[in-house]
Amino acid sequence: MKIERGKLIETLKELKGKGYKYLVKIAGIDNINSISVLYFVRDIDNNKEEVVEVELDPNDTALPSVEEVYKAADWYERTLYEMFGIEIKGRQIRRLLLEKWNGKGAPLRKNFEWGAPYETKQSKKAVA
Amino acid sequence: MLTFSTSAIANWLVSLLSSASIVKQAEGLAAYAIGVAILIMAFAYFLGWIERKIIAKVQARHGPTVVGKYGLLQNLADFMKLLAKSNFFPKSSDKLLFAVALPAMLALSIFLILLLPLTPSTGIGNMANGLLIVFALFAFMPLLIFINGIASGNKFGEISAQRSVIMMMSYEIPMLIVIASIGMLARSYDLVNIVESQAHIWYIFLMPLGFFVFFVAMLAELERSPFDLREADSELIAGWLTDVSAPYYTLALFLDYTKMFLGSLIVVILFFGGWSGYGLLPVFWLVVKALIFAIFVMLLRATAVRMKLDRLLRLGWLALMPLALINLIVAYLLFVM
Amino acid sequence: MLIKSLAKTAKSLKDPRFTIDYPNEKEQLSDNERYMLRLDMPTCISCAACERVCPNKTITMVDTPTEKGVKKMPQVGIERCLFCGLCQEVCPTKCLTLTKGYDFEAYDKREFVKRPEELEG
Amino acid sequence: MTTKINIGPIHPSTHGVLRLVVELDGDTIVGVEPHIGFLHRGVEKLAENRMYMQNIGYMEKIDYVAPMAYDDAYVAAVEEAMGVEVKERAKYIRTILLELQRIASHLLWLGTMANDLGQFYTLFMWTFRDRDKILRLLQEHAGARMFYLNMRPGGVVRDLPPDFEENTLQVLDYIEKRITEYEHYLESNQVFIERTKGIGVLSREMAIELGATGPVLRGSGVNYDTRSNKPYYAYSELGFRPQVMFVGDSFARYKVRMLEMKESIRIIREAFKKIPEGDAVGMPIRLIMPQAKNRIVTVSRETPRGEAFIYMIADKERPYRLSIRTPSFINLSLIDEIAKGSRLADLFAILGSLDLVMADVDL
Repeated sequence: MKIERGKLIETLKELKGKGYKYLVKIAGIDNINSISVLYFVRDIDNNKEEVVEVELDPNDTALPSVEEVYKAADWYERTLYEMFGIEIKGRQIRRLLLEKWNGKGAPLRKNFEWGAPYETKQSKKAVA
Repeated sequence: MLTFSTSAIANWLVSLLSSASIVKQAEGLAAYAIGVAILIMAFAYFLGWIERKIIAKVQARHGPTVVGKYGLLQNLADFMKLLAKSNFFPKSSDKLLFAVALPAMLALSIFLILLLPLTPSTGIGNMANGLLIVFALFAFMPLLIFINGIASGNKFGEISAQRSVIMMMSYEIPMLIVIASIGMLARSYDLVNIVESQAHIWYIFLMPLGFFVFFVAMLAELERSPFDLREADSELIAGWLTDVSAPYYTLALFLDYTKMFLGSLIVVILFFGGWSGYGLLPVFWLVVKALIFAIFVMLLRATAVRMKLDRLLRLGWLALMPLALINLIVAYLLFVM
Repeated sequence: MLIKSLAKTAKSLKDPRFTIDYPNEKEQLSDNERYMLRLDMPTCISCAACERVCPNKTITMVDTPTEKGVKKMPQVGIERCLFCGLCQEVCPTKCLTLTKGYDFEAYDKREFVKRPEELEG
Repeated sequence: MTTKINIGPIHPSTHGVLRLVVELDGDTIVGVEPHIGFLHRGVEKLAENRMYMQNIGYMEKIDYVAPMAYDDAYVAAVEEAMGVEVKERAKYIRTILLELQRIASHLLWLGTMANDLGQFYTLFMWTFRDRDKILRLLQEHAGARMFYLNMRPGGVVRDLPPDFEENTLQVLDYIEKRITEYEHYLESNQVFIERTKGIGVLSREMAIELGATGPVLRGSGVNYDTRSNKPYYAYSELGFRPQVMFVGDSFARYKVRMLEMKESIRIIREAFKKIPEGDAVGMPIRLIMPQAKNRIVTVSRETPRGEAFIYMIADKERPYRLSIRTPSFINLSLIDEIAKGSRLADLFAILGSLDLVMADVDL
């Protein structure tokens, strides 16, 4: 199910009302021309699944936070933020996996540059 | 404060000793002290080895095998390794107290062993109030742990120190009540009298309840599982020993087994008839009984799941306390009246 | 109560040990174990299939003098090896195989980079 | 006044590199904030840069306690992308091996949980010994103790060894006896009951809301198991029943895993009765540079820790995008909710009952 960014919260709320109470995963995909974010939700009692897809422009990737609908979204949104550089509006967000990471860009985007190996104190010493 | 209290006690003891009759000559005292020191060292060393081997056997492992025959020298090798490391105190620690507390604890436990009568004729503790003095001094142990924990300036040490004091509140009073009932049965607080009054029947058969209470309290005092809350390795890393560096850690290990020796000696003297036994030297029987008790405690360590602090408090006040009182009353009604 | 568990602990004192005294005893291994690599140099046809399939880029083809002149043969950096066995499966002449030898050690990390000659035998 | 203490990243009972910042009010926990990422390897990114079969070794290392579960989940995704059917005998073999792996993983968990509760490694060593027997069986088949790499699209790398059935049934008898023994051993210990019952309660609603998976979800009374709800392999033929407890505390989670082990043993025995003859060997390595049939693939597999969910976009040579939802990751995010209000010592009982593997959390 593909929807507009603006209708995300509304749709998810509607789905949750229908019984899709369980959030399985939020996954981001870099399609080069666009970035899509997938919300996998599940109705545990009736064993049904639904996918909600939001397509975003790579340069304008702000998304509303769905934490108010699904509490489980918290950590997924944080990984989304640091892996895809997708800004989550409406909540304070902190890095989760790469807490002290001083690289540039979003690692899971296709245009991510690997760059030079990360320099540590030891490696600097070894060079000198 | 610490040095003050120990010196005050020392003065008090000296005044007591001067009235004691058995050991009069200083030379005899020194010889005795050396003998006991060797005994303590040997016991602590082999207890360490036995614990490693027994727990390994319970867990279907080998235990130490490489250094020495049956890994007998493994502990020595470990001690050497630990002693070879540098000693330092963390920045946030109170260096004086931190440096003093652990050696003081070791000194205290060795001193307590010296006070106990190992045979009918030896022991400095052959005095009218031996039992009370031993436990008065023993009560300093949790306090020293508290001092060490707070002085280490580590949060885990701090929590451990708090636990130490809370634990003391839970088990100390029931233990003292049991001691009172022992004094009542023997009609004396003299340790030699207590042992001799058990010549016909051991106190464990007269007061099984009292023994249970005393045993639980002793486990808590010795930091043995399931009451090793202060050192709780899966919770507090090493509790009050978290910031202790290697040479001090050897002290701590040595202290652990010295305390174990002390605890088993006390239990044997109070409940298992001390040195009484047939043939052989009296010390032999005492040590064998202590060893059996120590092995039992080790098996318990391999079995038990650690108790929680609030549960221990409840156990202390709602189970041990009434049991100790019942024990006192029953013992009075049955054996004294 | 705790007594029951304690009895179980005491009973387990007579259980046999399951650990082995390692350097003296060794494990029995089945034939399809995947440990140290072995190269049969005469049958190697220098196809570099192993180099391409290696997920960790552990295998590199290096010039090796043989009886028939200098040929490219796989050199393995054992310290990065996953022991996944893909090279073994992909090898067309079955000259690169994983053997049962699981105890290898070195003082220097560089000794773990095995030349084709070292892999043989 | 509250104090903050730092548990980890180096701590005896965080099972790896987990850092918890715990806010304490006296001895009561006010809040727990997990800091993760110490073991982050970027598996998803690595997978995008390697060919399909090269990835399989990396997938196993996501969860080093039950590597075959991820091995299987990834290969299943590749199979679906290629449109390959799993051979009938291979289905049974996979079921047997995966259930053996589950027992091995749960045994390791049982030991570490007792350890977290303050037992001195005894149960840990015992369960380790029993787990070793299972690893031995898997080693016989796959050729490695831990990282098997025995799944191939369409089947397994080689058929079971000739005496596998006999040995397995023997080991299962042994383990069944042992599990019952351990159950008595722990449950006759009053202190163990006190430390797990009523500790770290997760209600049914919260479990669903927060997305708990696996035994944690089932311990809270939700009857959801991928093996029965989206049956794969031979599970539906073997009459698999999910194990559910309704209380939601640490003890319920413990009990669910114990029951699961028994259920696994039953299933394996059943599978040996029904296993068909025939070919079970999957494709050899070099055929697998697939002609993608389905571009978008979703696969759910029940690993010992919970549901692993793989979303894959298949490209010609390598996955275009491989997104994995690991069970430990989401189970760890519950910790704040569960641990709030309990004592510091309970935190470790709760952590133990969640069965976390840090590599699984950080991916």
